[in-house]
Amino acid sequence: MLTIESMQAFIEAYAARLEELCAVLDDLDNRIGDGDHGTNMARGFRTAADRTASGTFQDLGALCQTVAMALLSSVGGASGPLYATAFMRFAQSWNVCTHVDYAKLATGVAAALEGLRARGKAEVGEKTMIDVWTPAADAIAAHPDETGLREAVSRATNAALATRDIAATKGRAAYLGARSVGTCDPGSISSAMFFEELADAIAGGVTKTTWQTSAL
Amino acid sequence: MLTIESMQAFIEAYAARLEELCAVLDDLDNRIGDGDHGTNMARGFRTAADRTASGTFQDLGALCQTVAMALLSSVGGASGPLYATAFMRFAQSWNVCTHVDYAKLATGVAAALEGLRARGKAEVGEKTMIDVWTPAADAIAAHPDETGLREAVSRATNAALATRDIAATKGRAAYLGARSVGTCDPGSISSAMFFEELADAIAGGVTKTTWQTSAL
Amino acid sequence: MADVSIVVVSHSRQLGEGLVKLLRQLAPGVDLHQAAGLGEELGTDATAVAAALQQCPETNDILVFFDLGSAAMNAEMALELTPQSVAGRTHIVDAPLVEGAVAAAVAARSRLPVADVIQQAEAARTVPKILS
Amino acid sequence: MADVSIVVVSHSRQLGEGLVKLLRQLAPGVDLHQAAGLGEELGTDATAVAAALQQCPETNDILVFFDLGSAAMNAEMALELTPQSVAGRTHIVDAPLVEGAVAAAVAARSRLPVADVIQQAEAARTVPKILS
Ligand SMILES: Nc1ncnc2c1ncn2[C@@H]1O[C@H](COP(=O)(O)OP(=O)(O)O)[C@@H](O)[C@H]1O
Ligand SMILES: Nc1ncnc2c1ncn2[C@@H]1O[C@H](COP(=O)(O)OP(=O)(O)O)[C@@H](O)[C@H]1O
Ligand SMILES: [Mg+2]
Ligand SMILES: [Mg+2]
Ligand SMILES: [Mg+2]
Ligand SMILES: [Mg+2]
Repeated sequence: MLTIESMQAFIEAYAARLEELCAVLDDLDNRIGDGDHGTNMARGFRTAADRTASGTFQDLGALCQTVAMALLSSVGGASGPLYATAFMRFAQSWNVCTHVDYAKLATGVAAALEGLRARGKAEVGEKTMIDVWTPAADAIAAHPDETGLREAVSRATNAALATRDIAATKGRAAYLGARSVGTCDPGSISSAMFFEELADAIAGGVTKTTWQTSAL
Repeated sequence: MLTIESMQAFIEAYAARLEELCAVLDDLDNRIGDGDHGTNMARGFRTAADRTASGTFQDLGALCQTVAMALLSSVGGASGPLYATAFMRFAQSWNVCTHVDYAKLATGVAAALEGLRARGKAEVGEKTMIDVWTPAADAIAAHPDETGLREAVSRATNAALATRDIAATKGRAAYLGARSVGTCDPGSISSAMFFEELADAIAGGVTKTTWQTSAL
Repeated sequence: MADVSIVVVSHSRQLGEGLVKLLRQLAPGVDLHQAAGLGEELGTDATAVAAALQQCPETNDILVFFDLGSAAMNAEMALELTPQSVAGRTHIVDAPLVEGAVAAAVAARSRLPVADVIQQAEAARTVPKILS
Repeated sequence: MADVSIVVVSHSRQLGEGLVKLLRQLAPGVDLHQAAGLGEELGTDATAVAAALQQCPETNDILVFFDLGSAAMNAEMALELTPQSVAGRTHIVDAPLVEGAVAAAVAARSRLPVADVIQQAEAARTVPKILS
């Protein structure tokens, strides 16, 4: 169950994780982009965590909308409008909800994925976070329960690692084309972390991946 | 006869004239460009006049080269490399000369025109200073004497006024195309002034045109 | 005076400010704005773009020029943050930032219809910059 | 590291500096210079362009990107002010300033041959900036 409290805890945990792994994400982005993905995400989710921790919220809709607005004005890169769009879709899906069950979680994640696709115009296989959100959303939709959520985490992680072999056709890495092969997409790695922290906040007991630049 | 002294006097007189008519040239450029032609030219020739007044020069080549370098670093707009190119061609034509007679004047002006054409890639009829330099150079070449020089001034003035009816195809005014008709080309007006001051420095007794924005 | 406003969206505040000054010189009187940089950092901010759109006069059409793809994403996001009365008059233009904005500013200064202003900006893609 | 240097020529010092910072972020290690503005005024200066060209490492090819036609004239003038050993390695690129320089910087960072770097910059003219 996602509640206002567990959502706040999730945002804080994800912000802390991004701060911890900021350099890993920056390094990846440095190889195939402009080297700021970790900095962008850590700055954005720190802003969002502080704003959600200090606020009081009627429902998850209001909370997710606050996160979205915080990200928009503090991330700076492509990941800003993308993650903000995901949270806006959560906000629409969970409007007036103070509790989100697995069925509603599935609806929210599916809506977020739809939003990401509309925002970034990317399909699966273009070496973007869409490659991670798609299998994760599919897994939760197929099994809207704890098993489905854990499956989503594992598929997200594998999909993020699999972006290493893809030649980018969207985002800044597309400038490199085939030369982007051999490095994992930073936004896909931050998305895999997203699902790890989300599942941990909802179901607990998630073993977190030790992301290390050398292996990515 | 152009000497080092009369050349210095010409540069000073032209600088003073540009300062006096700076607003007229800015106004014209404001209508069909970016409004800086008077400011650019006055700043450039003031720099050139100060640098030539304070220097001592072996020959007209060295003097004209100094003018060219001063213009390059102080004009800022298209007229900078254009007038600088003209003075570089004067410098080449009058290298080792301390006196320039009408025949050499004709050679120098023809070389300057050639340089302007190569620099700006404009032909007659594109509403640029080429429209003024071309008939002026022709007049001096046809009659390399005082009559030819006075004829050059009169043709330059008429050609500058005639740019009013041309639709620009080169320079910033080309953005306006047909909408540039109805305003004289500022670089053509400054070029007509150039020939007035040059003829006055060489032959004296030139009646200067009263350029007024309203009539241009 | 003009009925087209121009909004410059860039990752760099300096770049955005410099471009607006360049445009101002060649198109005095045209309504110009920038939403550039994330404070002093490199980045764009959809809320800053939305604020710039809302500063444009109510009757103006608004053209948005941007540097990189992620700036376009934030511009599109900004359209969703602004009322339809503003978003409905706004066009994100697929043109080179500097060359497109310069062509648009000159056209806007001549008060050409917005479709022509956009067309001139888009045409900047194919206009040769070096003459021969 | 890189064997292509990039020189940005703009009428605006702010624009030139901002663009170079943007390029530096996405192409660390690439040799970047700007010759932008006439002091704090809007303008370009052939002697400043020539000085920038001469600051590039001796073995590098040099690509010049510029904003407007008169900047191109000053860049061509600068080639005449520099020794053939420098001018002979310099290419004034007919590409959109921001989009062309970004594409070139990324390609230069990958140490592509100079012809490929130029080709990528020129191709920026036709690459759609807004995806659909
Ligand atoms: N068009 C797109 N669609 C989906 N995701 C995208 C798109 N463009 C970029 N991304 C994601 O954004 C990440 C880069 O984010 P970030 O580095 O913060 O922004 P920027 O590229 O603007 O510097 C990429 O790794 C990729 O996963
Ligand atoms: N390609 C060109 N060939 C010849 N003359 C040109 C060309 N482009 C511009 N000019 C001249 O330069 C003048 C404009 O000078 P100026 O206003 O100082 O520069 P800018 O247009 O860069 O602001 C024009 O009036 C025109 O006479
Ligand atoms: Mg990045
Ligand atoms: Mg970035
Ligand atoms: Mg001008
Ligand atoms: Mg100018």
